[in-house]
Amino acid sequence: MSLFMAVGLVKRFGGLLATDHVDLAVEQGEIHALIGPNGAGKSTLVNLISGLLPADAGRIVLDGVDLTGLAPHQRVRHGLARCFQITSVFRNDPVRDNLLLAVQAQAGSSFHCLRRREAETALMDAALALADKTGLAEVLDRPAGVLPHGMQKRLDLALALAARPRLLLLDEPMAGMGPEDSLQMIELIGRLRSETAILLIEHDMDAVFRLADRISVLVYGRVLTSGDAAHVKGHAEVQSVYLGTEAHA
Amino acid sequence: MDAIFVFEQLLNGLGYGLMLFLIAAGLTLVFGIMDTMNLAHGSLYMVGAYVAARVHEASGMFALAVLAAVCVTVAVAALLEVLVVRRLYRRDHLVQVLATFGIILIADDAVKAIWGVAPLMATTPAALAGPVQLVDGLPYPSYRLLLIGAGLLVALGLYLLVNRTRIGMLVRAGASNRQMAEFMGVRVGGVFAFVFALGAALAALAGALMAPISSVQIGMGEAILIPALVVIVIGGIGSIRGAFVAALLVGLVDTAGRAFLPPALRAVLPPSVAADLGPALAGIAMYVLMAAVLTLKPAGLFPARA
Amino acid sequence: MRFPGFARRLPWLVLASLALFPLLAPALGLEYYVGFVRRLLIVAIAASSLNFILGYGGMAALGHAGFIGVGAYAVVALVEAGFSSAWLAWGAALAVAGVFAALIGAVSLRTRGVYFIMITLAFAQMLYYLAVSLRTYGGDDGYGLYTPLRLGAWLDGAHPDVFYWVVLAIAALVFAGFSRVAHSRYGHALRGIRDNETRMVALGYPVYRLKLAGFVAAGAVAGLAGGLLASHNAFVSPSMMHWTQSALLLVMVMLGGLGRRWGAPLGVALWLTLEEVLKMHTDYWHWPLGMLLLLVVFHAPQGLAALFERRGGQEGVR
Amino acid sequence: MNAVPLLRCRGLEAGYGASRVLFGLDFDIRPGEVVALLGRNGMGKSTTIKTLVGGLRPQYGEILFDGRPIHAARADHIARLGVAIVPEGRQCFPNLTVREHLVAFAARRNGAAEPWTLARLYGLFPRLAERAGHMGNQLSGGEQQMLAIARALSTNPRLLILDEATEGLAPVIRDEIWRCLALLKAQGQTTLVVDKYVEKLLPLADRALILERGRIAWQGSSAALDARRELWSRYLGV
Amino acid sequence: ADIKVGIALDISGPFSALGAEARDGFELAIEKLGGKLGGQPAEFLRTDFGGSPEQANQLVARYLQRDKIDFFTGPIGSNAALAVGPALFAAKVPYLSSNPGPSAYAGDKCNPYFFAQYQNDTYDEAAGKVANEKGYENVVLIAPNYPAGKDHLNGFKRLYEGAVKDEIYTRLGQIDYAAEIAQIRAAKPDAVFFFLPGAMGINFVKQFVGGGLKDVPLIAPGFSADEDVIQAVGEPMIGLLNTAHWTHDLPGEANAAFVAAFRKKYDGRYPSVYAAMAYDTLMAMDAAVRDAGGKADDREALLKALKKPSFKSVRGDFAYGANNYPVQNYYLREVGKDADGRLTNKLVGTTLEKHQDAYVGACKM
Ligand SMILES: Nc1ncnc2c1ncn2[C@@H]1O[C@H](COP(=O)(O)OP(=O)(O)OP(=O)(O)O)[C@@H](O)[C@H]1O
Ligand SMILES: Nc1ncnc2c1ncn2[C@@H]1O[C@H](COP(=O)(O)OP(=O)(O)OP(=O)(O)O)[C@@H](O)[C@H]1O
Ligand SMILES: [Mg+2]
Ligand SMILES: [Mg+2]
Repeated sequence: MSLFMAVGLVKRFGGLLATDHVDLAVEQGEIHALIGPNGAGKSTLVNLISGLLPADAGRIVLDGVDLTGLAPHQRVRHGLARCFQITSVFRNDPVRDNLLLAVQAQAGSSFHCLRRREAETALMDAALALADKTGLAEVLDRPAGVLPHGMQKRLDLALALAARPRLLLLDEPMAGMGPEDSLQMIELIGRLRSETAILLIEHDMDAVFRLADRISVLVYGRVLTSGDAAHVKGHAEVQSVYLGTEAHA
Repeated sequence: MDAIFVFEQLLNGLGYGLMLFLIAAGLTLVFGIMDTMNLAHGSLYMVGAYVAARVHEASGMFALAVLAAVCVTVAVAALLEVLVVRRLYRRDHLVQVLATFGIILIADDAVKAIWGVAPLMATTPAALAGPVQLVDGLPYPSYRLLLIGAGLLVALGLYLLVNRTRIGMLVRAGASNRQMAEFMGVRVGGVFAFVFALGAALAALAGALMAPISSVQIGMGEAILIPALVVIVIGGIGSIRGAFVAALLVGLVDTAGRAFLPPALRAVLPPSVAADLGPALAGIAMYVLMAAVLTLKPAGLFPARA
Repeated sequence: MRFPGFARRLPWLVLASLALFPLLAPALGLEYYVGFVRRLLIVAIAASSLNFILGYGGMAALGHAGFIGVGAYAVVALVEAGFSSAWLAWGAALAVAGVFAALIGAVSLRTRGVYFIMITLAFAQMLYYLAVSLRTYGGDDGYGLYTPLRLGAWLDGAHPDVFYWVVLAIAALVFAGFSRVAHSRYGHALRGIRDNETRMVALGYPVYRLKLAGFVAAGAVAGLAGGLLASHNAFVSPSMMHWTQSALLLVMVMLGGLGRRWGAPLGVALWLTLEEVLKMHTDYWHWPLGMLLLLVVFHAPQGLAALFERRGGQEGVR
Repeated sequence: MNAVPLLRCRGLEAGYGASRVLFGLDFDIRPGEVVALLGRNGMGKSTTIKTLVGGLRPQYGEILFDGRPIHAARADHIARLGVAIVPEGRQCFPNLTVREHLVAFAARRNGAAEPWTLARLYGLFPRLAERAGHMGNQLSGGEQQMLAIARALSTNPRLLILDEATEGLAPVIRDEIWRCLALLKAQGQTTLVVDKYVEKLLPLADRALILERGRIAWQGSSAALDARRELWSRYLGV
Repeated sequence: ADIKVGIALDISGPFSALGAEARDGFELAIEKLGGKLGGQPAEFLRTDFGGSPEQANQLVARYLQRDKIDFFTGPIGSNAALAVGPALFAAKVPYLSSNPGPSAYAGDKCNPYFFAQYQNDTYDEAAGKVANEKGYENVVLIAPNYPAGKDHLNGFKRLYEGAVKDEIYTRLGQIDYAAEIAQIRAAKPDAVFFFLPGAMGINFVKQFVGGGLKDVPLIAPGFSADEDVIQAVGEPMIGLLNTAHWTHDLPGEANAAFVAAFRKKYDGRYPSVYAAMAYDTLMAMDAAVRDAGGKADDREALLKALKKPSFKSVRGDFAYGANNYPVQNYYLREVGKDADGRLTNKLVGTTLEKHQDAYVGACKM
């Protein structure tokens, strides 16, 4: 059985069928890319999986546990973490506090209200470890909002990693990055393969073809085809609706 | 309870609703569209009512009184805009609450100093003083018909202005992302000043028109502020259509609560309980309605910014 | 501040001078101000609770006076039923207001922003009109507590100002408690929600429950303040839960400085003192207060506490 | 090609608060020209653009548009002179419909033979026509990007400035954008472009500027840059 | 030391109009008394408390603890009176109400230190009698939904002998009365009795007349038809019947002098009950201090003197009942125009003679 399965997911916005009975499976240790034209419903799908949007129909199963009825934060508890298409960090707080907040979410209850958090060394250690892993150790004291864009994206990823996800949802992690930062990000994501399965949305075909084990193409809310890079590149319809000249790149 | 009575109460509900809309109109514009929480809207309403009452008394001409109220209030508002409000557009709602609460305090004292604390006389224009027979056995205050007409006109005008004209689009653009609007060539400062003045004019119009059927006194602005805000919030902030529907809804629910709830309760409950419960429930009908709507639709009936 | 040691000792200094005040007051001819400071402390308790949810949690509640009123009427209900223990009454005030806050919060916290402001206002207005029409407790005329509540044991009658010290102790506890919580896991989570709620959800926080917990705590503490206020005034009336009272509380908190440790007490002290002084000298005592608000908005937008606290000493204000 | 530059920057310095980001930029954009503004992340491209359109007041230096100084002018004034921008991060208006985005700011000012009308914009991005009634915040990321481009075009600008306008767009749409820019160039549209797809941009551009830590590290014709790959790896991280 | 009088003024807040009337009455009296009480130098402390009972409480604490007052008076609202009473009584400071006469202080909570001008419901009792005399066989009653509103309607019903067709309770602070007016129209009563203080009354009367019910007579207690309301509503007030224990055209030397002085000082304006009572309150203090031998600290003597007022009241003769509430006459007034065409209340006749309130029985004093 697959690590993750979405079965028959449906989402309507008024008259618009944004997600049209989508079935999707992600295997253990796999980087699964999701591509498709703008407005095909990729971000919507991620929102449905992470629970930020309620689905109209369908089921979501992670590791044999049915997450369908659960609230977003409960899904995180079950190992489903995500990043945002638009970087979403705590802009006024230093990177350290950002990481602490993320770590704290997983470390037991957040209703503790008498012990000073500064005194909790375990939290701090976990935050520092996370910073090391994502290359943020040098900027721990800088407010997140003034970091260069690439760093912010990395912080966004670090926040998601704090949940020790089994499936990580990445919505355009390369957005707004120059070639250099993109390369670093690709490398970082590649390293994560050993820890977690990843569902990756990206319009940067370089990144997709380099990272993805399997690619699904979403068009008008439905999965058009699924397969490896060669299959997708060679698929005529994918070429015409999405890849254009990139197919030959 | 006969049909005429029910019909009359229905009409009363609609009339009250339109009255509320008239009062809320300027607030919808400034708060809903420009996203600026102006508690001092009530103060502008008060200034409008005072000026109208005074001019009407001195000149005997109601139209002149309304005109003067609008002009004076717009002038006051312009001053207010330049001195204070202009610097509030970019701040968050709470800061706007704080500053405009300060303006209320100042305005109330200023009105007290100018006109004294005693309520002012505001008479109904002679031509509209009496009732008209709508149908047989149903006299209806002709002045209220004027209010209903004004409410409808203002609703229509606002709807067209905000949703159908370019200036409406520019205001909305400027309110949601000021800098981008400026990048698109919008003189946001000017547009906002214009809209604020328009809001003030609507407040003054409402004040002047309401004066003959209500009490012109200090604090009248605060008294209408809450119902006006309730209307806007039920409708969904930023939606003229929402405010209009909500105003009618509040008017109907409130009137129905007052007219039909006490007798209905008397029919089913012991008299002593009914006598206590009926008016109490009717009194909070508006708030119950709001809580219910927001529970089901947390962003109002017609959420403008989803 | 340049003297960190001084900054650390400041709360104790303030506490000590407040504790000594009733003993010194007669000599200085300031007896009346003992009562005044007592009221100030009670209002500061309520304001601190609002500061907690608004400043740290970003929940702009415009119905806080409602909880104060619930607390006060809980005391009235117990007195009417024949109880006379102050601790019981105040405990009830805390608990009943907490229950109301749980019910109201459970509904209100589904909304955000201005909708939240307005729905909390709506509930407070319902409570207000309920109190106005409650005949048993005097309705609009209010309810007088003709015999003071008993503190029990040796406390009663030990000194005319025992009640003052009790209030001071409670205020100090509440104040220290909120400061403490602000630095705990819970306090950090609350601030995270204020700054970026969606992200907090995606991090796995039970955001709704966290907010509700804060709202209930704040409501309960406001209720406690209401209970104390009932004892202080020996009188309870619906006017204490009128919406303008909620607005005033908000104004005082913002005047002092949102989300700042000293914000609430500073704002309360300044506002009430000014009110007291201005009223003595002129009938037109509202407009200077109005001007003060404008001044703060434009020249001290972080509130007064920000002017005193050392830079960066803020506890995360947006 | 006309000798009078449409835009002229001299000694331009700008920054945020106390921190200076741009140091003495000198460059011209002549009418009809397409200029590529290149550089790694954080080198000051967006800051330059923000300063040009009046979103940031320069600390020193002057900017002339069509011979008139605009460095002290307000953003809306500059926009009405005919400068349109597709900003970083799209910045669509959440409370305007797609259609309203395209008619609210529309103007005809560059005297082009074939001005951008609503119909033509919908022709360029059929997706927007399908979503005409949606609010700005009810669009997918890519749709918002299309809308931002179309919105800028709707003003028929004399100078069009694109900051990462192909960001988040599907490859086919990116191709479409490049085709469209080429078309515009053929019609004489003056354009300043920031984009990370340098290979696609250079064939289109007449000239290129490379920013390095807020200074112009290199400028010259795009053909010259195309030939000097060492500049690419040194300044662009490619 | 000077005799100190603490006056709580309602200059802002919900009762500001009435508070201003009372202030004018106080000022006139202070002027008349030359700043003295019973010939002794006196200090009159005046502070606005904004109509809030909590603030009144504060103010009284300050008057008692800091200023150590000898007399207290001033607030307009019953709620303020009830809020400040206990502290004053405990401090043995006579509280001469210049307006409210709450039933609690008339009955089981009566206190030797409290002196009233009238009991709240006596106006309504008089109005009920008027309705009988006018031959109204059925009436509709309307009041705001709070206990005081109910008290007033009960007061009316106490002496009224006809049928009550409907009792309508409205929201406190209501603006629109169309629904209630429709109900009244449907009920077709002989008359309508309303107790709607302040803005509510103004709104109601304006809308009532505008709604075509001009021919249905309105009866009200004097509070709902005093100068403030008359001047705010204007013509629609004409013919409105109301009851009070004083009117400005009540015969009597003291009253004539007061009204003349008041009109002279305040550009021709007629005094309202609130102004008259405020004036009378200070006159009562003046007489009491004189009768007590020029001293205010002998509270026993002072109370005795207060209880047997020796001054000429503007309302004519009266005496205090066992509960310190007056036994006095109540008059019917009708709104009309005076010789100069100014709208005002005119005395019609005496409705109740030497009337005592209904609560005195519960007072054990
Ligand atoms: N609002 C701001 N306040 C302070 N510093 C800023 C701000 N915006 C940008 N900066 C800083 O200015 C420098 C230049 O940023 P700019 O956005 O102009 O770079 P860019 O070349 O457009 O990079 P990118 O490719 O990431 O968009 C960066 O170091 C950045 O951190
Ligand atoms: N809140 C909403 N209300 C109405 N329609 C919406 C809403 N959110 C998204 N849509 C529509 O649903 C469709 C799918 O949007 P989605 O954001 O999932 O696309 P996407 O595949 O992520 O595209 P992109 O690659 O451009 O980001 C779009 O056509 C969009 O207009
Ligand atoms: Mg997307
Ligand atoms: Mg940039």
